[in-house]
Amino acid sequence: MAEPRSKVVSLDEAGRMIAQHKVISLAGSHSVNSPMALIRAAIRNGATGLTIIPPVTTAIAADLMIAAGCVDTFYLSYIGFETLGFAPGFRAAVESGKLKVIEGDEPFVLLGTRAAAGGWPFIPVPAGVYDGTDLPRLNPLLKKIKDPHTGADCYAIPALHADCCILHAQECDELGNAQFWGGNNQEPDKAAAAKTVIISTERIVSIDHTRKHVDRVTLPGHKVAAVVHAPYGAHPTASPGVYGADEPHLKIYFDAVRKGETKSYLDRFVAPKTQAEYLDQVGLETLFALQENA
Amino acid sequence: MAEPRSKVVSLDEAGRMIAQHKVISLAGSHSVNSPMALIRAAIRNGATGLTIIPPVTTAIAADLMIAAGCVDTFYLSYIGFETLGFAPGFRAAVESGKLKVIEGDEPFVLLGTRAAAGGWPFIPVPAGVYDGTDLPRLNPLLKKIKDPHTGADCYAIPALHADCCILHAQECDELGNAQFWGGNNQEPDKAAAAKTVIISTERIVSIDHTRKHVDRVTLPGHKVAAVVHAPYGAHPTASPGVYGADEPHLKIYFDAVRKGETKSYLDRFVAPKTQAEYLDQVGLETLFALQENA
Amino acid sequence: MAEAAKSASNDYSIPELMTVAMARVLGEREDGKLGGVGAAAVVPMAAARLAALTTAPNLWWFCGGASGLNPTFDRLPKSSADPRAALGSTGKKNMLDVVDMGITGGWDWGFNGGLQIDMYGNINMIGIGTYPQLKVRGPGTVGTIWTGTLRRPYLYTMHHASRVLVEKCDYISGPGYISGGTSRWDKVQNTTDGPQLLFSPMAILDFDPDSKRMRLKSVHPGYSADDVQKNTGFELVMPASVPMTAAPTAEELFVLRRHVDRDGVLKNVRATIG
Amino acid sequence: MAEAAKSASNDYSIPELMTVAMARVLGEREDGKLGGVGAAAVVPMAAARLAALTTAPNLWWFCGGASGLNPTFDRLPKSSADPRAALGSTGKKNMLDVVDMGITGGWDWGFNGGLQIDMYGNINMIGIGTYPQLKVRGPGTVGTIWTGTLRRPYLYTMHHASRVLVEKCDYISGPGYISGGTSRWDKVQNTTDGPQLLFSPMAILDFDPDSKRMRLKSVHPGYSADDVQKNTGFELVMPASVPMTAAPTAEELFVLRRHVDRDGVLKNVRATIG
Repeated sequence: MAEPRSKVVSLDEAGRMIAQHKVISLAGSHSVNSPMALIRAAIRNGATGLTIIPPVTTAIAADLMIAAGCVDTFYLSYIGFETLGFAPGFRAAVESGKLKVIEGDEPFVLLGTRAAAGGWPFIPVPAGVYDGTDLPRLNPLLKKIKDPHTGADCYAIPALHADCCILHAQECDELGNAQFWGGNNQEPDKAAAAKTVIISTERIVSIDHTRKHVDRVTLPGHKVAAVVHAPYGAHPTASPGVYGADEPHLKIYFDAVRKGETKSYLDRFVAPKTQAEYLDQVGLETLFALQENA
Repeated sequence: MAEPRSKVVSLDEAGRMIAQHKVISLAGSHSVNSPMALIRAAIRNGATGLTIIPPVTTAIAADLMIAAGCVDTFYLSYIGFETLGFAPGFRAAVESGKLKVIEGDEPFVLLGTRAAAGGWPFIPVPAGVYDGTDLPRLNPLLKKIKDPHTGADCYAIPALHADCCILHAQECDELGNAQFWGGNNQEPDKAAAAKTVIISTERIVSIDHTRKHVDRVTLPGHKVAAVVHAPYGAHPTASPGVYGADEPHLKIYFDAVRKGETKSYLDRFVAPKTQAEYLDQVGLETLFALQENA
Repeated sequence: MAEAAKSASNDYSIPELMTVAMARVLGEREDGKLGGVGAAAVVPMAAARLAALTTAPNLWWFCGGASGLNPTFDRLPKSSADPRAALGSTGKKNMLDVVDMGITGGWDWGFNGGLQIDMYGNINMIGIGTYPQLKVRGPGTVGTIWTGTLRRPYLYTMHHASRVLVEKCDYISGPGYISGGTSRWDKVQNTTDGPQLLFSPMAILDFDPDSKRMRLKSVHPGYSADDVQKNTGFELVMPASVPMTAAPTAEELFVLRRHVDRDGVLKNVRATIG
Repeated sequence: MAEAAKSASNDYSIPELMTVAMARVLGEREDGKLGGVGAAAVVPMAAARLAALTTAPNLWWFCGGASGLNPTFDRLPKSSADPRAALGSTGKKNMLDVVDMGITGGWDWGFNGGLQIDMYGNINMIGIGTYPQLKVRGPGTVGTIWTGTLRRPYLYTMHHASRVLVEKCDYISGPGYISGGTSRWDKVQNTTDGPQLLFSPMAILDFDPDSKRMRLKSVHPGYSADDVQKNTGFELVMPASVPMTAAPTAEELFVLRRHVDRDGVLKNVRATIG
């Protein structure tokens, strides 16, 4: 009797897979649970000309790809470093005219993803949600239509499909059945809205472990193309229940990009080919200390 | 320091509240987790002229209300007693012209509920989903429109709003924070699509218990108007993890209604004013035995 | 009129034979693919579980109602909505996920039945007679619409009779080949293949590649091609020779009764002829 | 140019004062109601937690980012997205729930800030300058649009300066009173009330009932009405007399520092003037 096929691949192989796609989506929130190891692997493997569909709030995950010059088009809801300030890579790229921004927001990005996940061409929202703001003027994808049942005006938010969705899980088995701890559950729709899904995980668990903890399985693996074992794979963002965000590291990134020294950051932290080499750069003592803030 | 206000009311009071509404929605599936105690209380309190928005599959929950003469209009996806056969109350009411049926199906009822939950006037689905079937012809609420972004044909499924949603929980605290075990998670959208929510529960738990098991809380209580303590409140349907469906009882119901003896069933099982009196009618030995099939 | 379908052997019941036949097809065609069974679908549910244990170790299967993916029960519940049908799952799908996958074409395979099934594999769950005051009010179409969007729909019925297998459905709630030939693809999503097979208590049927009319593929032991035609409400496409459906092997029955259906539920599922 | 906002007393910091002021308002106006704070919102997050412990025991509050309802942390995280911000919650809301409630008008109250806030309480998170190559590219509008749909929006800023409090926003991403008077209700859902108050490091402001122009309501200890006007980019409506914002009581500070912010995060939150 044949055993189920494993989907586990190396980080480098996953980076090659991601770099072959053009429209990339990701989940996580702010500085929590971003698929940073996968992002670094994609940059190393020459990802270029990307369109990024981020979660409704993002920070270094998208900003690093922008600062590294991989991104042409960005679906914006919110990008920022909270107390540190504005996202430096994003801001420089927009202000110098290098990045095309789709002026979205929380409902635009979230419902566009939901529409794609559902196979719906768009989602209509009452006109009163957007009238009174400049968003319809700045975002031509918000089209005014009429509700065929009542005649009322509404705006159609189009489906936002991705080629490849990249996610970081706390636990995942070799078939791609994944658990995301914490956060606000954008992962399932992001995965459903993409043609293929690639997951990095703190821990690869047995299928029996998945069955035992099925109530915590966020995403069944049938659509997952690859699983990568990447301990600390969300670093420098937080991995809920495993480690907290590395605020000093975020500041190192922030300062480097703001001062135009992106290359030195990339050389030091993105160039290492394996997750182990990256973690050596960060330092194990630092990493272990972050566990106290999980 | 004031304590949070309890929402716990008697079963009879909940029945009066439900009977004041016209459009009632409910969740559960087939013969699992139907809010039967609340339904019996609503019938006793003179609920009449109701429109019912059921889950995508239902059995005795909707059929009893129809057989008791409470229902004018029914949003249909599926109603049946699986191995026993067609729903006898529903079938008789339709075949005699007494019940108006909106010829829906799984996507119509589920997405109509999702649209109402989201505040969206409708959800568009690609025309290819319904073309080739008789549903658009039989259901005028499925309106053909064009996707404003691509010009493609689609059908608009209108939002299905309810006045009152009734649900049966396995655990719920006095603020209405509820856990539904098992099933396919139609409860949150049903609740969000209704103006008010009434919950019966196997067990009323402390708020500390809710905090401890927050990962299992399906529905936060902020929209819940009333909580009723109703042990075996899903009987004769199953309460996942607590007891199985009472198949012999379902057959008693099925046979009674099919033979035109609905009144004798109502007198015996719906007339008892308290849940304790109802459970006496059923018999504690029967009830305890059902725990083995949970 | 209707009588219980009789097995040709004391070794197995007709629902057991159907289960094994379905499981073999899942192994041949669907290993590694994702599909599901609806509610009130005890035979396909048993077949998917058996296939996962034997012929299709990479099968992804969804047990509707209870909502588990790849459950590992060994006591077959009578209904897939029974919470015990989700035992040992590797995940679950909410109802919204199910509908999403229906609309996006995410399901590779699935089983559907109907009040009526016609010669082109169309399904009717709406009713019989003139709408709205139907002579026979069907239970509602629930997810039968997905025969139009899932890639390879499989049909089944537990009642092989002329009133079920009709020339033309009174209403279509699940599209098969519509009016035959290429007519399906004028209407439904053209990435899908249309009904593959029909499993009944008497036979396995498929569809003629060009006309898309229903064709006899194999007859279960104890019945003849003529028996099948007599209990079918339209003329079947008849191959020159019709083989017998292979009876379940001892090994298949062993796994089925030890690891899928320890309580013998499939011995008592109602299957009728006529 | 910008300098740290200075507390008039060594007993409390300006962010602590703002927290207490917000918590009092939640107690007076929102007990029993449902609302939320976004991410990057440490002061409103502390205020909601403090209110739930003191003035508003029936408050329902959502901690955005971490997604917990009614969390019971006692070590205030620096970000509401920090998973520890969900500690001891009674439930959670997925991002889709949040958007659903935004569109349906399910939120009673909420806090929002902006890159610019104008004299009619409109918010700009888009940027400053000519689109698309903005002089200052804002972080994006995220959920500021909900100031149009939630019933009672509260505004806050940690930077009281003429560049933040502007006569007219370069772009509107969150609608306040639009161009004043009744103009809001020509555009947005008419079941909502528009911005209630603005909390800043210098003052609490409200809106004139008719013109809907921003009005000074109280000045924090250590600052004068004139100081506030000098650091505001438009002419404020000035009542005949402007009271002092009541300083936090010893009891409020005790609960805040023992049960909300044991690590003293609010002592180091950046609040600036000018």
